[in-house]
Amino acid sequence: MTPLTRKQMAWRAAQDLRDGQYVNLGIGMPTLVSDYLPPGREIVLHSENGILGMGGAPKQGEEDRDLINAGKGLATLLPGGSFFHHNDSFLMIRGGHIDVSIMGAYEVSATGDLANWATDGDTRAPGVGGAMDLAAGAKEVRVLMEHNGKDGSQRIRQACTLPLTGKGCVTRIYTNLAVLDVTRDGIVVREMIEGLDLDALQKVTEPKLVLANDWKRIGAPVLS
Amino acid sequence: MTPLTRKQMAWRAAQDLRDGQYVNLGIGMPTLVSDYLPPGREIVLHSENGILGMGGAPKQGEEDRDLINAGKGLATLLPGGSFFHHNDSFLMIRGGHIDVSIMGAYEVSATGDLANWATDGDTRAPGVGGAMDLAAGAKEVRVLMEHNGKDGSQRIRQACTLPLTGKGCVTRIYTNLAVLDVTRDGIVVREMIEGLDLDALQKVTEPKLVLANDWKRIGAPVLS
Amino acid sequence: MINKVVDGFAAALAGMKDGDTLLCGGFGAVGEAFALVEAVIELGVRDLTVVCNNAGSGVVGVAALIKAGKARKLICSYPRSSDPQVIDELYARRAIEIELVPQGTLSERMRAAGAGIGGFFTRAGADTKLADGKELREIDGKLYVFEKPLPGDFALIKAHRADRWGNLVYRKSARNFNPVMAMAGKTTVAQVDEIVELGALDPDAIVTPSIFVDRVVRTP
Amino acid sequence: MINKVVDGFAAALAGMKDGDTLLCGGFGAVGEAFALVEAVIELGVRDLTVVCNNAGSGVVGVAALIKAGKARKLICSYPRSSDPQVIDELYARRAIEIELVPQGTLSERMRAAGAGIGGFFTRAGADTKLADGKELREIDGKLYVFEKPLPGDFALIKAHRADRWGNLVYRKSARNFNPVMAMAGKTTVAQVDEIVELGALDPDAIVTPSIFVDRVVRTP
Repeated sequence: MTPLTRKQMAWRAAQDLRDGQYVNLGIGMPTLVSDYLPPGREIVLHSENGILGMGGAPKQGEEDRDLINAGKGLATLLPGGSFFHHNDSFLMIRGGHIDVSIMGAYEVSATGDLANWATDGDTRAPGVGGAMDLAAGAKEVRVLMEHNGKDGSQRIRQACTLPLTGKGCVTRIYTNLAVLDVTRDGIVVREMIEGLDLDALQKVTEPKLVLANDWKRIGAPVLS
Repeated sequence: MTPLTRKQMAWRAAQDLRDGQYVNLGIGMPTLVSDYLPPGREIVLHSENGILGMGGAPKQGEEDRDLINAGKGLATLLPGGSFFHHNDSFLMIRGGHIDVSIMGAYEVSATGDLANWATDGDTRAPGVGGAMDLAAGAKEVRVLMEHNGKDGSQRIRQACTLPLTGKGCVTRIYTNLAVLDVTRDGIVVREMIEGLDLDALQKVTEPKLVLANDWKRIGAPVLS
Repeated sequence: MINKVVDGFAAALAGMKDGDTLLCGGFGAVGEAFALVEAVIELGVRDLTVVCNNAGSGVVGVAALIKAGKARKLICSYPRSSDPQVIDELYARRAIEIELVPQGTLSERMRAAGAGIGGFFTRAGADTKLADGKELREIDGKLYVFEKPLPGDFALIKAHRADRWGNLVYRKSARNFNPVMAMAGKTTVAQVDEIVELGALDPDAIVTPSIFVDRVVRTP
Repeated sequence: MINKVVDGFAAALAGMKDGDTLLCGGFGAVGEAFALVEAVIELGVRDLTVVCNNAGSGVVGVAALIKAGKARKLICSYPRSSDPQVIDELYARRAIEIELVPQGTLSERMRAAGAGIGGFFTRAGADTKLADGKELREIDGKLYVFEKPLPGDFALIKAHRADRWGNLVYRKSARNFNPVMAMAGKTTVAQVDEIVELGALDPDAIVTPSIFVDRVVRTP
């Protein structure tokens, strides 16, 4: 049993994005999703700092210091892209215009609560960025995170233990072990990696899991 | 004693506008003010439909159907002018960015209340336009109106009898007889037309008038 | 591939139903999507609520829609534009309900709907009878009135140029209410003069980014 | 004649005083008026409140101002941008107060200040501890938090081009917070790369109309 790599997790999240969707990718692992957008689909990436139609990193020699993504890395713009100010950018987010937000998380609860901005015992200044706006406003919030903490701690929880970003907003979770949906009937397992069964997944997951009738294996390609 | 013409009233209001001010002119008589802006001053006219730096009517052959003023007449744009959407236009108005609003009125009270949108017994659909936003948001609201109604009725009132547009917003009134300031001490007469004295003016004005020590005659030119 | 350009007004207006709220752009006769709005008449939908700064001029566009008896209610700031013959006649016999809203509040209520704002306090009209029955609040010594979002089922707007993603630019004062209505429409349809190649519009000068636009139709 | 172009930073910052609130544009290191913000240090004003999405990167611009001990308080959404060495050090010894605001709320509060809005309800953060002590309201079954306007005594912004009236255009993602801060500053000062002739900027493509700008200063 081999857990997915970060790139494979990003790949898996990318496969669910549909042609024509407007998608915001959070900083950190979600940014990798842009590397695996399925060919043939036009997916419009929104960046909170006032960009629609954001492309990937620039080729050497084509860098523009005035064109960065939300993680402050250099970016590019696709034909059809546009620039606008921060207020319009968050109007898009809060107003329900973003189809899918993919964010990282520390914890997600059985009812879709999201905790991804503050940890216990962090001595640095706290930062929230646009996470609460996205949690409140995106049509769908999907989370991309390791199934468990480095110390083996639970991250899919009955109830979040860390400060909330938003309540009941997460609809789907992509981890290195599984794809899970947050539903009224609880956390439903849609996909698992090769070699994993429900019992093994349940052992590392706090809330009671429900296996979907049509569950399947995640067929992620090898990505270097 | 000759009351000012509409053009002379507009001329008088124009003389108080200072270089660099952002000014909104209401529909009707206030629109005439733009014809008498003192030479040598750059006064930036704001039009509620999304224009700054509006110029006068176009020359024949230079009309553009997409460029109109608030009264729906054809207009022009000065160098330095800009177009923006309605929401930014009223952000400017409400947010205190307009230095001077000059509006017509049915009535102004001794405390600067303004009534200029609804009359008694009008059977047509009521219209308010941007008057309430201007009354609430412009740094200064000045009124340009005939001193009395056609039937001799009072228009500068102790208290307005018609539905209000805004409370305590009017600072100066230009009529065909006088220039009056609304102050904490009441209505102060700053200027009167040739041949008029305070007693005569008081007779056609409901609130008690105060004559300014430095009052003077309105020296309006003949305008055709 | 994203292609929001549709062929003809029937496709542009698909899904409109009785009782819908339509946000119709334009100030006076400028920046109104005349042909698109008139195409609504052919659909046979009724009991519409029409949001429009004026009430149409003459007998075209919004005025034609109202004259055809399709609108139950009009939300506007100034139904007295040039040649308001249609609204005057209907209003005189109380055949249409009018909700009068200060012009800035009308715009701001639509922006709030598009921006996920649950409501806001404005000074405009707080001292007046247009605030009757509304929540008032004194903030820093001044009186404000609480105003609610005004969303539309459809926004029917007019722009100058569009690309297939739905990015829009406008000409001069024909911009007016169109960008804010684009934000507030559940389905936003733009009637445009010209459709250009993707990438032809300057990304720094696009006024309505594509995310606000669902369908684009060319002026016939 | 209107000429908002001033010569040098002393003239650009004239009138700033102890305790003022400064709105500083930029997202990460892009679109920040580095030189203009650093010139504040020389003025000798203190106890400033600095509003800025991040807390500066490295030791330039806003980071330099904070490092110099001029700021009593920082209002921001994400003081953890690349290289947040200055804010981390000050925060560790509690030498600066931080008010953390969701990014969209930060922007919307400034817009409200510029727009004459007395306050608004947003869903962002309503379910979280950032809403502690704030007014909550359920609207259409969802929880909203009431947020107040955030005006600045000065807005210190960065633009690409300006004319002598103060019209501004920006380059790409360097636009970010600058236009909304321009609206919210009592005195708005724009540091620009280039000053062009009046009329040279396309009136349909001006992003910040001149009315929001008080002074323009060229990047040295």
